[in-house]
Amino acid sequence: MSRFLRKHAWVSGLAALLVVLLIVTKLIQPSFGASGLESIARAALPFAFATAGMAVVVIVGGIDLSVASMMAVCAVTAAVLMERMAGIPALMIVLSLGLAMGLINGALIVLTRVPDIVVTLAMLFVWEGAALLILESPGGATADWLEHAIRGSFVFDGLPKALLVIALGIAIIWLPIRRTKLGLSIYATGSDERAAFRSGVAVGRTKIAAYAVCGLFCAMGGLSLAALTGIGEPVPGPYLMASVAAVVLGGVVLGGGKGGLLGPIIAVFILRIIRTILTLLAVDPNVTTIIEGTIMVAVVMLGTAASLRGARR
Amino acid sequence: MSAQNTDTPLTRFGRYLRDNPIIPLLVFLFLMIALLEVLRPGIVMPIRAGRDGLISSFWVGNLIKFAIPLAMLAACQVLTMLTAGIDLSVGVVATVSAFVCATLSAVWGVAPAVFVALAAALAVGVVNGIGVGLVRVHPLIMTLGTGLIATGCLQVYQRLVINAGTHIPEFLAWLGTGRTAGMPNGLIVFVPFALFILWLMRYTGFGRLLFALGSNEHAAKLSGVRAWQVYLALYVLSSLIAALAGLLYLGMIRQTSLSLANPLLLPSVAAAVIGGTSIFGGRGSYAGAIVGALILRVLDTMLTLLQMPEGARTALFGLIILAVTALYVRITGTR
Amino acid sequence: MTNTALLDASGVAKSFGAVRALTDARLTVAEGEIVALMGANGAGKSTFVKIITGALKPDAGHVLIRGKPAPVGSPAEARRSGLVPVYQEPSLIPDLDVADNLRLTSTPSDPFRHWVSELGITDLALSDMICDLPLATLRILDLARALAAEPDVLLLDEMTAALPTDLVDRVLKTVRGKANDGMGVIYVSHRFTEISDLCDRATVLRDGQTVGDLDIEDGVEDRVVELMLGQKLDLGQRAMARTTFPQGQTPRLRVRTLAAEPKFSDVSFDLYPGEVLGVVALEGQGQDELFDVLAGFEKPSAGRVEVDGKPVSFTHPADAIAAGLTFVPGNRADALLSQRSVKENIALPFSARPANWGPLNRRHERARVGYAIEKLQIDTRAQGEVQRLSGGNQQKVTIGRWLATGVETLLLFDPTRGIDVRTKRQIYPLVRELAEQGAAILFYTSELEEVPLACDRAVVIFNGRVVDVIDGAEADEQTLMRAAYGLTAAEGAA
Amino acid sequence: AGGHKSYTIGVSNTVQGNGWREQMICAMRAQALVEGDVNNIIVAHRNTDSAGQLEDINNLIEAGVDAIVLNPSNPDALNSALEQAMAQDIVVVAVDAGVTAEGAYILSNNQEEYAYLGAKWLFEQLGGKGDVVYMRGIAGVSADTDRDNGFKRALEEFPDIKVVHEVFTGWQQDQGKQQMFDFLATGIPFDGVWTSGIDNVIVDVFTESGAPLVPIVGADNAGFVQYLTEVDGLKGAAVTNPGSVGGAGIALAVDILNGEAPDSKTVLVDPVLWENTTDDGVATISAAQNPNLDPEWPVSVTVPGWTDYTMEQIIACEGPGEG
Ligand SMILES: Nc1ncnc2c1ncn2[C@@H]1O[C@H](COP(=O)(O)OP(=O)(O)OP(=O)(O)O)[C@@H](O)[C@H]1O
Ligand SMILES: Nc1ncnc2c1ncn2[C@@H]1O[C@H](COP(=O)(O)OP(=O)(O)OP(=O)(O)O)[C@@H](O)[C@H]1O
Ligand SMILES: [Mg+2]
Ligand SMILES: [Mg+2]
Repeated sequence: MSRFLRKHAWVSGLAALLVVLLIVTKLIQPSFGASGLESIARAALPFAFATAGMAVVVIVGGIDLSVASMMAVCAVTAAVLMERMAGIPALMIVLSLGLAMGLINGALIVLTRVPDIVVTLAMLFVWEGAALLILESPGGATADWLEHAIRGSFVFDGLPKALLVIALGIAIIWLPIRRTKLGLSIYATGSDERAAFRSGVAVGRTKIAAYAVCGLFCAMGGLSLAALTGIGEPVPGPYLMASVAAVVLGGVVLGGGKGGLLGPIIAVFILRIIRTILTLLAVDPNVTTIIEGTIMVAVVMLGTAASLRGARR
Repeated sequence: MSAQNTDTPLTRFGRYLRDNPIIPLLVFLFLMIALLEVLRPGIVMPIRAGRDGLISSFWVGNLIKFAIPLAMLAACQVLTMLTAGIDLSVGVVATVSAFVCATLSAVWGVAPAVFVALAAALAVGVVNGIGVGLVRVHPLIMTLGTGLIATGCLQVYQRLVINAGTHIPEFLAWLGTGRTAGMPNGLIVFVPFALFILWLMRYTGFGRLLFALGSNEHAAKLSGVRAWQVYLALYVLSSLIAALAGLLYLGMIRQTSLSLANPLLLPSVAAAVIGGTSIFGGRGSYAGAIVGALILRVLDTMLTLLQMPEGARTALFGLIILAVTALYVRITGTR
Repeated sequence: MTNTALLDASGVAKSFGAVRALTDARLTVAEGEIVALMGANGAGKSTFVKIITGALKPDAGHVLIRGKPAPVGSPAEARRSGLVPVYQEPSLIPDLDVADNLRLTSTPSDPFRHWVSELGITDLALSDMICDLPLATLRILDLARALAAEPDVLLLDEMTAALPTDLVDRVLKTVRGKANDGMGVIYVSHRFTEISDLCDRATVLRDGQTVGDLDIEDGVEDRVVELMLGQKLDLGQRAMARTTFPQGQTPRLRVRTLAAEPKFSDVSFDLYPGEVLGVVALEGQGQDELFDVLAGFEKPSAGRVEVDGKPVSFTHPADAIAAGLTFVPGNRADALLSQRSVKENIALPFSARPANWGPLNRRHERARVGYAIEKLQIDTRAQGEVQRLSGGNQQKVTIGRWLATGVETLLLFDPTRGIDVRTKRQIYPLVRELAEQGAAILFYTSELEEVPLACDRAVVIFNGRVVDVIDGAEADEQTLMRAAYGLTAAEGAA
Repeated sequence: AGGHKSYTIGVSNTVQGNGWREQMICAMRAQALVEGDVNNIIVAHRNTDSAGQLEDINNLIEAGVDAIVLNPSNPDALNSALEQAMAQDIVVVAVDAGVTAEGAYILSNNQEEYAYLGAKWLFEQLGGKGDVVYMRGIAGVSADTDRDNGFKRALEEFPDIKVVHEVFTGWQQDQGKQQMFDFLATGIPFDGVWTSGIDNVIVDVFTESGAPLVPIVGADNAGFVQYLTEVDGLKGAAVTNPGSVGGAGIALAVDILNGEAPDSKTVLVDPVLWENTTDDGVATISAAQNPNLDPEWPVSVTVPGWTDYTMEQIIACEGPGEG
């Protein structure tokens, strides 16, 4: 048990923080309940998928600056397609599009040997441009069932469908990978690329796969944007910096090899709920920016300090 | 030992390029300028320009003028990246210093305004340095956080000075918009600045330590380096450079805005990495970053002048950046 | 033994830019044969091993397995062809636990566990994270993993360099046993004792070329060294001139009841200027932590350290350096700026303090660095980046740094790890020379036979305590070995 | 009417750090302060997309506001949250741009008209014939699309006008300035410039490079309006696009809460054009000018007939329950 806690200290700490924040919210606004949870879960939807994608590439030792742009491409594609054809095939097309974009990112990184950050910085513009070419201005429409899939609660109040979508989406993709050799290779490559190569890992293919998974998550993020707004917007939202922040907050080490997806997802919820609290408190929005920045830095500072003390082995 | 003279001239040339990575970058730059001249004859050398005769705006001068603030912010990225860090607060710091300077100049006069602008930057730098050096927060998060905090502070501050008016100090306007012999006056600041950075990186103990920390912090510690001192100095320096760039930019644009220099952030990172600086630390070149900044600016011009849908323009921008770096990596064999 | 060559590599060439690491390397191994691959630092041994096992692509050459061309395009392919290496650096993934590292290479865990305990590691759990394990254990795990893969040919690159004596014996015994079962072994090492104990044949590389192939028999050492170096070398200067110490003198370093629980609990000794004090200990007796404490990396939990009679306490290695204590760590990866030049690596301490952040004194730097390079004969062909030097030359750079800076008290932790004979023979006199110039030197080595060559006295650490102090004159290997195993202590107690 | 009610009003806005939006927010606060019935204003004001605005609106609903005044990022994207708000009897007023949610009130600047008015003036100024530069805002953003429609409408009426350069400034001063320098450098001649609000830096480009000035259309930003009176040889027009429409939105929301809802759900505030080529025009501009104002702020700080605050109050930028 203590071993478990030590190994998962960071994630457990985050989960505890989340619970505390939920209680604080309830104290500030006694009427906060199922609908509040539901709206937080819905708000977290695109962030969660962007963060999951980012986390996977950070674990493999890279970074993907093009997540927000890929989400925009997928959102507009979904909106354009669903206006014209049945929802399910459109959904499939969007998911494969995300996968394909991720594959392209990964392949370019491996083939050109240009560092990840440069390739994805360039692809940020390429995908952003692609989104504008697909849809010049906001428009299109999404299937109704897609909107309903993320609205309301599942079975009982207090279990938002959006939360379920996040859990399922990530579990279906990540858990199988995590269990196979690919997952192991992803961690190995991120931890020490040379040692991984010498252990027989196909380093290049592993990286490409990780970026493809990231693309797939971005497709889900784009779909959730389309589902939330009912249209497609070709301008990338603020998901890049937010996902990097959540990934680091969630205990995934930039540089690779460490961490999982649970921590970052909890971090996403923490960041969302902080915004809710600040709105409920009617804090001046300029001050809100200051507080958000401070909290982000403070949490990481505290965590770093705590883990430094813990690491005195 | 092993014979060197059996190499073919081609491999020797390849090695020469690898040891002087700035050369292929310069070649790219000139190729792009040549392409621009082909696309828009007369733009580079204004032999005939305008319906009303010769326009004094000399394109090369403008190119350099707009590249200067970008190249200065790229210096922040190069220096921090040497230590495997990054400074994402520079755009905001530049904006803050410009905004504070312009608004306070109208109230208190120029000298105090410049002083306060630099002090604000100093504060951000100290916080960054403490966070990264002492508390060991990842620089990306730390500077992202302080950038957010500084933005919030700027917003709060601007509510206090809505009716204060603005004043752009004359010497900044002169530096930012004036020309001497066709070249922008900003070079008067920039040339010494660039020489200082190049000298700092190559010929000082501090520069050595930046490379050392980025290569292997443990080894530096072993040699008696107290890393936090270096980080503190580094992030303070980075913020001060950003503030300086912000002041220059204020003189150039002659207009305050709450997001004046923020759009320069991503390009400053791009300029540094195009110039051959590794975000993983231990390798970097400021000369490369300067050429990187020029390349980005030429690219801007090229795309502005091409008539095509905005989407295609944006996508092309990304593709060209990728192609340039990929070719560069191929030629020099570095990454 | 049959005559089928299990592995036959020939004509192998490889250049890194201007550096020609291999020009014409050859090697054969038959079933059940143990072949030593020998050569001076930088001769190309590791490069050859990497090429055979697919970690590097050769510019030219063939690898035949049982007479047929073998696919060895990548480490995974080589593994499938029956070639399993243990590289000089641990090739385990630091952020995964042991079990996951096994899964990654599809290594069955039962034979792995068998080999781990056979090799003398008893306290290993499969859930241990690799990054928490000491270097010596990692070497053993690497070997156990390779053995569990049931290779046809096992390639060991300086496998024993970082191992303490007791583990080395286990390794040699195990490898011999496997060879008797028919496995072919390629064994890279700089230690002649191991090679004459273990190997059947030696293939010698010089400047990237195979220059000889000799059967191991009495007196072959001289011949090998001659081939390796292309010249004769005077071996076996055993006894050194010894200085005697004025008893009343203040010790440079006085350590009293020093402890860093739970690693070591009671260490006391005096180190005088002009003295080389050996530290004799088996793996994991607390010597790593002792050096860390003295170098300012860790805080002691109890005890006292005095430098020149004044009590000191360190919060950072910089404090230790200010007090004149400089440290060469055992793991060279910890000490090197791998992407930077030899010069920058050696000159690093010059700019450590803020007072020296200004302009470099380049003349002074060039002189000092040049002095260190020359003293240690560092092969600087690939000096642009230290990571391109061969392992032995990298090791020399870590020592050269303090040679250039000047030393008062030098803490040397296994400085001859992976260094070839010639350089070793240069390092002992160098250490003595430094001592004669007034330096005080604390010298831990994993090779016991080095102790009498370099040290005036030796403290023996067992189970975290100093159990004995042995005078250099009486320190033959036998005595040292018994002491290291705690035998003298037991006798003393009895 | 009532006078002793106590409303809480929520505000949602998705662009931060732009003078126009800052003025809008200040106008909202000032108007809320002078409305006696409002005792609290919650402002959600940040840079985000439609999904982020949905989050903010949902948070405002959670906070139990009586009315939501928003500057929508997109007319169609917010329906889910807005419908939920109206289902809970929260009054919804969209300012600056419209929303399509059934039952929401819209009080917006007419962006299409804004572009049409300025473009028409420019083309007339050129005598119906010539080459112009068209400097837009951000690609893919609703306001830019609306303005483009207006510009195109004017263009159709003047077949001899040709657009020689079309570019997106991203509503960034520095970007616009660099682009104009580039246009001058190409040597391709043009006779007029239409800008989407990045205006005074364009004038600077001409004066700094010594190029002869051409007619320029901008917005009523303090800096540009000042240039219209000061810069020698500058012929230009400012089209009003008051950020204070936000204040009007608050006033409308309070009226509705007090049971004084207007008949029509949509109120369009039509822009006015101030030009400096006639004496009347110069007089209007001089009256409107305010050199002390932040140069990015529109000079039209009030919307006559709607807002009640004073200049001091909007500049103080403080709402009830704040500060
Ligand atoms: N990546 C590289 N780039 C450049 N030079 C290299 C590289 N790797 C090895 N070399 C050079 O190749 C030569 C042979 O190196 P190698 O590591 O094979 O030597 P070695 O025989 O293993 O030496 P040691 O006994 O010191 O381990 C050395 O001169 C080394 O500097
Ligand atoms: N997969 C790889 N791709 C590119 N370069 C590699 C690869 N593997 C090893 N190298 C390079 O080969 C060089 C030598 O490798 P390594 O660090 O293993 O030294 P080594 O020669 O084995 O050391 P030693 O001499 O101690 O045995 C290094 O510069 C390393 O960067
Ligand atoms: Mg070797
Ligand atoms: Mg080697």
